[in-house]
Amino acid sequence: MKVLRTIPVFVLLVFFAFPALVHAARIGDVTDTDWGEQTFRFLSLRDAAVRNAVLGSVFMGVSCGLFGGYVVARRLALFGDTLSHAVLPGVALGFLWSRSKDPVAIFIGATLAGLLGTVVVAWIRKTTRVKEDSALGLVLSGFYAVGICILTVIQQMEFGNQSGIDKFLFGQAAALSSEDVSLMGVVAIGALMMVTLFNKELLVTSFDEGFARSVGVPVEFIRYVLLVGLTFAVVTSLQAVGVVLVSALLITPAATAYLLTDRMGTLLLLSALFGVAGGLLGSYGSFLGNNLPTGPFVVLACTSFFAIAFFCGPKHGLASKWLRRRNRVRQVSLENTMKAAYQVLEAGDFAKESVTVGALAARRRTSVTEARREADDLVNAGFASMLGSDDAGPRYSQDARLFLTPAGWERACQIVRNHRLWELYLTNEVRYAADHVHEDAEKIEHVLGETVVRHLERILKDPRRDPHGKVIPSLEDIERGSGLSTNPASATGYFQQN
Amino acid sequence: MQLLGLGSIFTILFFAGCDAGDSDGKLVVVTTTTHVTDMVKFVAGDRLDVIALMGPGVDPHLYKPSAGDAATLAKADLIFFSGLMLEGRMADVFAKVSRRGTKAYAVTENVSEKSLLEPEEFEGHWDPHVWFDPAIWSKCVDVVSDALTENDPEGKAGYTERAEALKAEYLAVTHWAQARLSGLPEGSRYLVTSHDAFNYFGRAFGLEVLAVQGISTATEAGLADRVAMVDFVKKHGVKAIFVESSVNPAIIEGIAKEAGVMIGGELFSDAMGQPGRLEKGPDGEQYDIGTWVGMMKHNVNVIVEGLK
Amino acid sequence: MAQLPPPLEIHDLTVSYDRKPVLYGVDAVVEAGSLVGVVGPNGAGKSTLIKTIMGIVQPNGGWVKIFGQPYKKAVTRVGYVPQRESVDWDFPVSVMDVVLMGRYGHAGLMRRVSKRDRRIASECLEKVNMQPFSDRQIGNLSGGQQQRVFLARALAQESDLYLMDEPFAGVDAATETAIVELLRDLKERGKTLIVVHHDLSSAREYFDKLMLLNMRLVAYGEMEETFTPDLLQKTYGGRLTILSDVAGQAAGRSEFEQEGTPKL
Amino acid sequence: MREEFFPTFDSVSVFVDPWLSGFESTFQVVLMGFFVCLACGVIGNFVVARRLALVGDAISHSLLPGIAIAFVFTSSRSLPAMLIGAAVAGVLTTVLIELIHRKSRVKPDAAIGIVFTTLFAVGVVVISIWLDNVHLDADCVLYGEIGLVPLRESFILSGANLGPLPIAIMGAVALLDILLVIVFYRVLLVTSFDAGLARSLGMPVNTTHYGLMIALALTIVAAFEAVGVVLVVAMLIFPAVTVGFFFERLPALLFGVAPLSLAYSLGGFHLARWLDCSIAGAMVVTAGALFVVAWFFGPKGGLIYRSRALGFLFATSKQKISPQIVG
Repeated sequence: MKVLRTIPVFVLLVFFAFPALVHAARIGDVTDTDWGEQTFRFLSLRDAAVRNAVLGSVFMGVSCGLFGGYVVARRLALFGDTLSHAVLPGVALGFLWSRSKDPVAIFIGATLAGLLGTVVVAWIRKTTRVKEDSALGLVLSGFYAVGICILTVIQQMEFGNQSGIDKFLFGQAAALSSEDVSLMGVVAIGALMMVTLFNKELLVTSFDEGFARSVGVPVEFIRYVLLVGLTFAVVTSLQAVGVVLVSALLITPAATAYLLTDRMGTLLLLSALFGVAGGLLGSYGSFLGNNLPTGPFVVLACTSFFAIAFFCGPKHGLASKWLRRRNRVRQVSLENTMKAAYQVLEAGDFAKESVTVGALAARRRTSVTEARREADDLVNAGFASMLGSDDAGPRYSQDARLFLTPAGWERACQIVRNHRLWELYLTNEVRYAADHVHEDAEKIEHVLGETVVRHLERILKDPRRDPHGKVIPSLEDIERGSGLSTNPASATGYFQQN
Repeated sequence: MQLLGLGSIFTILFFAGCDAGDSDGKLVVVTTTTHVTDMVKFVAGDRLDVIALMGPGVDPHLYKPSAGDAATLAKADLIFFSGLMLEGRMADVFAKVSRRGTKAYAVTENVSEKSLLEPEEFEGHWDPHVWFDPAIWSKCVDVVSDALTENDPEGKAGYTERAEALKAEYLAVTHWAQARLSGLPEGSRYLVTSHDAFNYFGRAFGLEVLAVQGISTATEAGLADRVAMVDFVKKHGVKAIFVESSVNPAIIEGIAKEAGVMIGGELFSDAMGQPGRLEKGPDGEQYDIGTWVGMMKHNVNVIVEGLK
Repeated sequence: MAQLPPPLEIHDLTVSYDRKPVLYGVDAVVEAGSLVGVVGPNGAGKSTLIKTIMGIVQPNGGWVKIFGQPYKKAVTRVGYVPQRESVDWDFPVSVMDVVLMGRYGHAGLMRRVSKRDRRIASECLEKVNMQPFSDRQIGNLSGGQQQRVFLARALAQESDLYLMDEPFAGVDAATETAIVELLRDLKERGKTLIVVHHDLSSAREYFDKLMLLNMRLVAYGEMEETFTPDLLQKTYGGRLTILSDVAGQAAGRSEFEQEGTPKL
Repeated sequence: MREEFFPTFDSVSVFVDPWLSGFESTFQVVLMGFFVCLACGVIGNFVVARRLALVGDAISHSLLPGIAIAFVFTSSRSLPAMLIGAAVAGVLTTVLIELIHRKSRVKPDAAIGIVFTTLFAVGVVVISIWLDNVHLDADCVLYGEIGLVPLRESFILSGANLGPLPIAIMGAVALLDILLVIVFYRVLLVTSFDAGLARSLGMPVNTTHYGLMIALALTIVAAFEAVGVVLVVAMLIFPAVTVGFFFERLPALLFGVAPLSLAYSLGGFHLARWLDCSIAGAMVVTAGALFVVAWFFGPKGGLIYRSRALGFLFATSKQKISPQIVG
């Protein structure tokens, strides 16, 4: 279970982060911080940096969350990562053109390179059978290599100020300025507008392009609206918060939402929500102590949401799936025990109303201990009561007597009925050989619903006996048990067939 | 040719042991960072050709050799590099260089460990930005002149003479800088920058150095650190803070804005400026920012002008 | 009196991928109210024909007209049922969402889906017996159910001409019967249906007309005229040895689909 | 100092000189390039088929916590420690990716994104908190550089100097990858293209998946150490995709990688000599150029072959109907 490691690491970090280690000159090493004080200060929004981080989280959460929904559904999840590499030649050329680290020239260069990369991805996808991820990879590594070549040329040229240009474009979350935040606000509004205006078109083109075309949706136009919007969102976020945070905000919240919902609308909403929450939680976390990098904390906050959904999501979560499976197994085992009890009773022509655990064990072909355990399970589930020793050892259990409660009797009858009806159906209607139908019925008896059973009854014209000549318990048989007292010591023979 | 009949791949691999070598017999000397280049060029004088791998403004962390650089290295006789892992993997390669005929020297190899700064938790991982401490940097000159002498005994007199001259010049700059910086009021001797390259500088000239980020370029600043820095700047009445040539200035700009102080200017940290470009100091003196001396003067002037 | 233009008119249509011709000189006019099965061996260009009609694939020569107009102009009059494998079934949409997509052509761009659209969509689901599943995510359906959803979507388009790409592929017997009933019903209401079909043995029962395709149009016409050993032999070439048997009796399984060139 | 961006092209100095006046180092660089392209290309075929094309880039980010934690344990930046840390992190990355996309409905590309951003964030946090006074990042402690290969330590076998050690290691890795592919050819083929069928044939699908991913991670880390990121990330994708324009069957795809690797390596080297730029970068640019050539002229799905008219500009993605590799 290596996947578990990410969570403990995160938890560990949160725990061990706070005793600040001491060394010289980093600001975080020479100041003391206190949880409570910092929390209050964060919530008071007194510092411009905190205000920027909070607003930035909200805006980026919204825009990346919305774009992320489509990006993840369209298998373009690594688009952010791709663009962050593909802008490098643009950055280098912007520097060459302005001959200085002029932010405007570099930003323009980066945007143009990003757009070109986007167009090339779309082109490769359109004209070849290369898959999305490979197309992204081609652009990522190809463009990046061009950038590296230009940089190695630049480093030989006489500028004297080219150091750090490959990192120059990339900001970090803690360095957000109010200009960055307003730019992010614009992008977030753009994303919201895009989603509301082209909601239907984006949905249908993402799901089924051929069909979209057939109903006259301008597929190409929609594709470029999405990709160009995305490019702009990624490049602006890149220069504000850096590569990894952009990739993470684009993917992780949307993937988390994808685990929780089956509807696109809900997915977009949840994704934006998780993005915002991750941003806020991460910023807050990194504000609590010294030397806690903000961007990575936001990433980890988003991942922890994902991990929770991955394990505990109600529908697709690992733990939920496991629980459901376990319940299922338990239920089948209970039903099999009840069926065995019924069959023992039936073998005795319903002369007795109780079953010994020994007989049950013989019927189920298990050990007495095992049968006793199963019988106890039945008792605990309220389907039976037991008369006999409390000692669960085999010697005492052998003769312990098990009485089905009315609920247990009803369920047992239903299961046997399902089983025999299905056998009859397979032999009469599907023309299976009578000796081949048992296996199949063993499985299906547990899952046949009310409607299917009614349907089978109609097809088979309310049969009384199964292919092996055994009586199929009817509704009356079920009712026979319902008026009973649960006192195991009372009358005898009331299950007797007439 | 040193070939034995081993696998055919390996046969081809080493088919060539016989490089033509340089015909004129002059030693080929290759240097890495701008600081080392400046030093080696001065000591070597006209006697040797010195080829620099990293041009002005090239950050040693991010330098990538071009095909030409690779060819230069392949025929190098002597390689001078900064050492202390400043050049990352490349320093590692140089330290183990095993090709026949190539010798590599870290200029910092004889610096005593005691004079180096190291983090408390991790011994032996010294701060590599030693050129900001003139005392240490002077010792490095000896490494260069000794190495040159060893490989070119005939030039010994010249090397020793120029090395002494260089050290004298370093000393002069040190005195000048101390005088300049001592003019700063006691309470305002804080050097606030984005990353942690100025520890030696602070130690040598009595400034308290504070950075938002650590030495490693992989770190990121935190929100709390940024706010704490703003508080610090306000509390101590720091007049100016400084950006560095090789780090994105956004965070320092943000802090300056919030704390209401000015950006004192751009400091040279891991690389120097373009050789031959002259800058005029506030006292009217002209210096070449492509040399160590000019770089120091630039930094000192920027700091003093900002903080006074 | 000017005659109404036919629902589908194909003239000298030629399409090629990678320089390999896939369709060559196909000429056909489909009259209103026809229920046409398109059959032919694998790689004969059946799907390509549908895609070319819809303008997804550009022809190298020839033209297609729908109700006398190019496809773009007649978009709302055409309903399309793509192959089931063509979409990502994990996509986060419900059955209802998919059927509502059929209304997009009518709703017009930028307009919201109306109550009426919803009602129509839910009626269409009713027709294919999928109403109880309308909130399910589409991945949680069986193959037959998925195909029914696609049919409901096509119904919701309220078109006059339907193009269906292998609607019977991988569906259960019940769905197959339901689809056939639906096709008949649509035909009764004067719609035109063109259905790509892979099983020659059932083609005879399901359709009124047959389009025999193998790169070229071998034959097109009423079932009696086209379902002949001669023409089938021509369509399937030498691949089918027991051809006369198949032509003779419509029942039984044909195995020739296993053979043939890789599907394009 | 350099003034012009494109130096004048002189065929003698670009093509002849490197082989005459520096044969040994030229040969070693080209051979190293060839080995890296070959190792990555062979394994890249499966990576591309499994829609994990960007796994190389993912690992380049996600090995940061590996080297950070290795440093915490060993207090050393020595190569073996860093390599072990990186290899562990690389394997962890690929295993987590497999786990997430198999155990949930999250697609492989999103799984890659989640895993690498998370691991990278963990790395940055570890370094920021504990190691911020040590100069530690993958660029400075792990990534090699192809141009420096001739200067690397020698591989000495029974007294004979067999040239730089990294070349020998990379050659061995390439050989090992090829051997693995040959030995497990059938299993890899079936599990990559039809996991359901593989399972029904009783093939160890899970083991194969994880085994392939581990081999992939180790190859990538070894190649990072030898030549750095740029070349490795690209070579996992370019050869496989480019060959796909010429062949459609897996054996042909695998064989096609070798000549391409040679072309990339030689072409890139000389391009770098001409432009005097990064050798690894130039090799990738060569690969990009060859990809564009294949894109236009490749007999299988190239634009020219696709349609005689210029219909390709209007054609759609629905056209790519045949599977990438017909198994």
